[in-house]
Amino acid sequence: MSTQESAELSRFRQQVRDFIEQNADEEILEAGRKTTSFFPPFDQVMKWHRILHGQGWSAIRWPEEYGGTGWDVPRQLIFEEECRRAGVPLLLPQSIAMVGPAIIHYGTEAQKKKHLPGILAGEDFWAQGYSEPNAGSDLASLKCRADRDGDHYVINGSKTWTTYAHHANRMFLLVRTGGGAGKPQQGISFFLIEDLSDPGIDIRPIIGLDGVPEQCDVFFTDVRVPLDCCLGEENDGWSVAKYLLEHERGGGTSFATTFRHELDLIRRLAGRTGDGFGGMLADDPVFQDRYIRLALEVDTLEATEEVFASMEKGSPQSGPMSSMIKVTSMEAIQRITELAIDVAGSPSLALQLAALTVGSGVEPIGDEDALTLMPKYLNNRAASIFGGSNEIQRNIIAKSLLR
Amino acid sequence: MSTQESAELSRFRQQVRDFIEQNADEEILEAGRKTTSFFPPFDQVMKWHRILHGQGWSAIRWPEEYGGTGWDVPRQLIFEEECRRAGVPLLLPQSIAMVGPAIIHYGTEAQKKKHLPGILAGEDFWAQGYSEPNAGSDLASLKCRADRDGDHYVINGSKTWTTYAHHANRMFLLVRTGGGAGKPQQGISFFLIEDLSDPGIDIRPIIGLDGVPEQCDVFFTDVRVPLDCCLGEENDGWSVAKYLLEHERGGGTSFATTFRHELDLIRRLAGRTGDGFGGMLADDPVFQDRYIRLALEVDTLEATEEVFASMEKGSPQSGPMSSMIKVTSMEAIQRITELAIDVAGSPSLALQLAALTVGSGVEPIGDEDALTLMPKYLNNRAASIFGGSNEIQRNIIAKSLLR
Amino acid sequence: MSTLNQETRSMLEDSVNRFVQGEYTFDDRKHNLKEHHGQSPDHWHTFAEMGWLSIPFPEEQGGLGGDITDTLGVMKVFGRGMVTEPYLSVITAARLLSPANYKGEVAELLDGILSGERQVVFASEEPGSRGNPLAVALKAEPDGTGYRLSGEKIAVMHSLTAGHVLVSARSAGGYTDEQGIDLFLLALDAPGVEVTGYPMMDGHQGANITFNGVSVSKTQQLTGAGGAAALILQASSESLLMLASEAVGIMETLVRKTVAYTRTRKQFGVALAEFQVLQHRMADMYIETTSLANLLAQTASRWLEAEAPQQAILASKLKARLGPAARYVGQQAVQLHGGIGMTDELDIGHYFKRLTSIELQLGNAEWHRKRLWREIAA
Amino acid sequence: MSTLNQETRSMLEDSVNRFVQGEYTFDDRKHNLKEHHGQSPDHWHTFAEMGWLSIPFPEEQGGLGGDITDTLGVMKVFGRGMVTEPYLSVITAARLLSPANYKGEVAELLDGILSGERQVVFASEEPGSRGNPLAVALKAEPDGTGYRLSGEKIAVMHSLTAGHVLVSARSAGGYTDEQGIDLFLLALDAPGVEVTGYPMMDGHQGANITFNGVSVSKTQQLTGAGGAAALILQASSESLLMLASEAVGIMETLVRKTVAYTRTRKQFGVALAEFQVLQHRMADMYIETTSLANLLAQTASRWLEAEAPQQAILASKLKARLGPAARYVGQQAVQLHGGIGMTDELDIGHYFKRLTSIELQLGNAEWHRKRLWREIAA
Repeated sequence: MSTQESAELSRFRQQVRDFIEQNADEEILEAGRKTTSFFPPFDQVMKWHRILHGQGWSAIRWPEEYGGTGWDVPRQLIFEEECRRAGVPLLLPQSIAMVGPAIIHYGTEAQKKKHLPGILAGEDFWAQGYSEPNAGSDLASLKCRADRDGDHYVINGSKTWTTYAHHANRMFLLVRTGGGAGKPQQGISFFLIEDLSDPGIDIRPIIGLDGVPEQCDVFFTDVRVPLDCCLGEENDGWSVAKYLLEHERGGGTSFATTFRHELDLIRRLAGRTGDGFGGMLADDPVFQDRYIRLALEVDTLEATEEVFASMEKGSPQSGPMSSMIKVTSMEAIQRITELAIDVAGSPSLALQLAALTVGSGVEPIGDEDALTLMPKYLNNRAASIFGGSNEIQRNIIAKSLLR
Repeated sequence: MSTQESAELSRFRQQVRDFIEQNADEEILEAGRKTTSFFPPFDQVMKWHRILHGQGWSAIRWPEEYGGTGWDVPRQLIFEEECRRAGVPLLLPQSIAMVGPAIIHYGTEAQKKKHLPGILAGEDFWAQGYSEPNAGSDLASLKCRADRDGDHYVINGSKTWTTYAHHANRMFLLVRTGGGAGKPQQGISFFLIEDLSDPGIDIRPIIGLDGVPEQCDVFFTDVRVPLDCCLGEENDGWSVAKYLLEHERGGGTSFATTFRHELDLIRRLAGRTGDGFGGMLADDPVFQDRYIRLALEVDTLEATEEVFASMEKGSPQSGPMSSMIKVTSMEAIQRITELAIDVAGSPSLALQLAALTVGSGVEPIGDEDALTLMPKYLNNRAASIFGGSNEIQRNIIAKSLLR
Repeated sequence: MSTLNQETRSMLEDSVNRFVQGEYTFDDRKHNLKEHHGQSPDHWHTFAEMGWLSIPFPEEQGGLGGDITDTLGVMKVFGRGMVTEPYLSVITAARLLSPANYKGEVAELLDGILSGERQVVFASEEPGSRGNPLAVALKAEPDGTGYRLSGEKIAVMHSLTAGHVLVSARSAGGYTDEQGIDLFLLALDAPGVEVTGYPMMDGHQGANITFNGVSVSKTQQLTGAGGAAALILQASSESLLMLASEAVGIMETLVRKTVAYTRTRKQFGVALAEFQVLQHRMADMYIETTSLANLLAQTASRWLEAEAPQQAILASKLKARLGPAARYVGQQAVQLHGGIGMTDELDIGHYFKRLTSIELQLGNAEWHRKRLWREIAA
Repeated sequence: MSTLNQETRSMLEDSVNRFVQGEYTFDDRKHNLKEHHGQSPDHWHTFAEMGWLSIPFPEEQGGLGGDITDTLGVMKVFGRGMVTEPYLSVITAARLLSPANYKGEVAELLDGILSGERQVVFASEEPGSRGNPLAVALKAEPDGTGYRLSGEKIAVMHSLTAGHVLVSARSAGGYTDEQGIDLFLLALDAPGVEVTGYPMMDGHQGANITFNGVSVSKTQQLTGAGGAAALILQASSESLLMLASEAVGIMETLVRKTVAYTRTRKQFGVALAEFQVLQHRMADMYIETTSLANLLAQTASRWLEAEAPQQAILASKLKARLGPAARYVGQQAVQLHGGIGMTDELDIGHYFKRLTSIELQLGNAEWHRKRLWREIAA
């Protein structure tokens, strides 16, 4: 559903398209095709990050003064549409879309100078340390703590579900710095850790349902960090985390654009897949009905993203709508991946870790488009768990309705 | 899905079929066609009840000594299948399937002698008084009370959602007879009221979503009833109610047989209804898929009914499975009525109370098969509310799982 | 984006709000249904006086100079009040008379409509046509000076108080073909026109209309021969757009009322609102309602830039998304109210019935999904 | 009803239970996957020794004289243990060799199967055939003394340890025709047979097998020319029946484990089991599981009286109902376990993956619903 685009925007679109075509090499495109989660293969996505940085395009939503593009919303969307169209991987959100904006908003000049250039350039990758083994969606109950010792903090405890920590050189995390009294959210600080190679830090990858490590457990034993690693006020990390969360939901990538790409892929595959009675699945009205249902969910999600983008953050409506975006987008992608495996059928059951590895040169068994579908289905079961489970989001919505 | 039937059962089936054909007159068949809820039009269903009684077939699940047929389960099912096939109304459950079995199980000889013949013959109709204005699915919190005064009780309070009370001459109800201490279920008695024409009893029909009165509010003001109106022990009415409930679920009519009939009707209608593109809805694979989904739910329900029928009542499995039958059957019929209005489309929006009245002679607007579909859809919204809402049933199942 | 300025729109919406809150309470509505079949002449007079009937018509024809998206605020508030007056029917039909056909008798009729003295409705649906406005079987056979119309229209809304009807008929082409459809304007009491009226379960008035070889002249034909498809699609798209706004008004009301009810009603000694299962049910009611509202907002903002075929797609998307949303919200509002939600006495059941009616009118979600697939596959 | 007496069935089920609990713990399974691709020769030896391989074969052929429904207890317990050995594959394929074909080489092979020394599997599925066992495109072209086979089979289960394969091929008739299908028995190392094996995401072994003009003689043909449809449908129906029982075993396990987990795991200071939303989720897991179990029980009780086409319908009903049940229970088990349910370390995710695999094998629910409509519409 596209309406007329102004000549100026069309020129911009062409410029983006040309740049991608000239700069995204086969390895990067292969990584795009073999992306099976919200997080593309690490080496290739960082390589692409650095290429975009060369053009000044690595932070499309940052203010210009910090090295961002300064693009308006239509340009941001066009950029992402073209990225999806070309099939390049989307940049990892942890550095650019999460900790970066938080540093811009809460950081001291020194912190900004120290951290932003590496994020922008794709030299650093930041892991996110929120969840703990006994605090899943319940962040406020975290136990990892930092005690002051002279001009340092000493961190002890652990974090889990830390995406790509095994690839990261830096990490932002929530730690308990205050006493036990008051609300459990109080006394939490937001730390920036500069060096994950400290011997007190032990990073252990967790193998997921899809057979590959994406998340990690991270253990801290007497890890010393300087006092100025604290972003925002000590004991006020909860505010930083909340800011970051809302920023992430509203200002992040459009889910709708990404999901539409998945639907296209499924439709293509259905056009090549037999229905068991001599016809093709794409000609089956039952498939068509499911496809349109999901396409409509994606269109609706896009409308909600638009409404949310123009909404004042922190208003009474923005809270529940942010939760609603989480619920509807994650349920949409889960249902899309269900349609995908239903279309692919039994051929999607083959476990093909080698063929899925970028640069392995191993040919997939069966249709190449079907290669990623089962890993996506399995990986996306987490979509309704991580980042505040869908149950938590519905609690939040109900709470705001009943207020 | 029918397997081979023995010659003996086939003869029985033929006998039932012949009897119905010879005895169900046009008025009764019209009532069958114009049944839009679990409760057929009153006058005609009671007429049919009396005709069946003449043959000794009014109580197919009662023991022979009390005037029942003594049929085994296959014969009971065949009888019901043939009734559905012929389209005669199913007998009202309140007398035959609810209070009757309770009197047989808990009644004194005097109570049996006094009440069973009228129930059997269809001379009496018993209304059920359980719910109260502030105790929906929460029966134990009822407030209608009876105080002893010499050799009588004096009843004060009210009941609601009392089906067909405006047609009834008798009523069974739960009243509070004991003190306030202990569990709220304690101190409740099960009363049999012989005469609803008492001036202290005020019956007010409630118009439902479908525009007709089916339920009633019943108010009691200083209504005097003799002490022997109590079924079972005083203050132990909860046991009677529980017995009755389980009896009703397990021993009642097979939902599957009834629902299959509704699906047949929808399929016939779809075969005559255009799809807006020049074809017929019955040829649309999307319709077919929905139809088969529901047919499968009905088959599965039938399997569950079979398993439940052979299960020892009161066993650890029978409780949750009884709740499961309530949930799955009510959700199945709700989804069936949804398919029905989707097939019928906008013609089902006409309000046709006169055409729906048996014997009115008013012709329906549009397809006759479509006449009842919207009333059924609306009426069946209550299926997940009454008799212990589906939420309550899921609570019960969860409780038994977590025990 | 809309044509009227924000101030005018706000003023209009305020005036509708005052009307619904002041003169269209649930009891008023009951009375109106009993005494006037839900179509009180007094109310209609108010509609004209307040300018609501003039919103989407050119100023040179006595209108306010707005467009169809400017009526969405009215429809939303009408949803809250469950207004049964023929606003949508008359507006979308009258739009077909303006501006291209504004001359002679048509101009006179349109003037009468804007002043509230006359009404016109559009008869489009036929048995088995579902939501397809191009599935026209009603025959227009040329005879000498004009045509003879034969066939049946069903689910014609609000013809009770209308003097004229616009009717689609086929003079050429196969069933569902775009070419060969005509649109005729005729009096409802013309010879051979047989109207069977009936109340609908949502309080609105419907009718089936049979045309028994009705003679119409070429002057009653609104477009060139066989070329009415564009106008017909316009009426269908605009009706769907307005219906969606009414639905949003109803659904927002049901969410609000259900939340309020569960806070006061107790079961097992606890307010219903304390039960997490019901909380999540209400969260989902909110999600469905807000999803439709957001899609409607986006659709409205794109409406005026879109060509007719594009509007048809936008309208189908709205209706396809409306179906499951309306069904879920309506059903859950009843479920969470329990028995009382099943009664005629409480407003909840009436909102539910109106939503159900909206769902099924002009093609249900399933049908519109089929239409959408055909569009993207084409 | 089953052929074996209740006592024998109980004994068998007890022995399987002991095996799974004693020798097939989650750690044992991991080891078996790593060392033996999930198909340990020792385990297979046990299967033979305990008589499990002999259950549904006539006594005169060395079997226990049971029927396919007598294997359902074994399959259910195998579900609980997520057993990856080729039991289902070998049993259903071997049933095609017995009793009609029990002579000569076939008899020798069947003897070897019952004693656990040899294995045979059935290659039926082709690209795009979904669950339709009659959608056979693999060609059997007559040549002099026999046939030449050309084409591809996919998702062939457990050929890794098998010496022989039964393959369906078409010598006449159109795609999906019942007539014209043949069934050939051949060695997996026959010239022109090309096997591409792979592990599957559920730990089982699969393979695609290409036949490059493979020569087979008429003695390798299991039925009269073109008349193998009945046998092929039998293998398909029996496989579906056994799969359903395995699924029930898995689903019951997931309900039990999820209930147990939610009682101990706390969030916001409260056990997960205290949250009503999760309680209802578990109630629905119970309902889905019990529904399938009841349908399976009824199906099994009607199985032996049913003719082959009737069995195909019963099997399709089971698989069509299995789909949504397995998906719901598997997904919710993961969801209620939260992050830990997403890990390779915990058994929950592996049960989920096996259920997903069962769902997609031999035609998914959607396909079987289509098949059922064709049956009732015919």
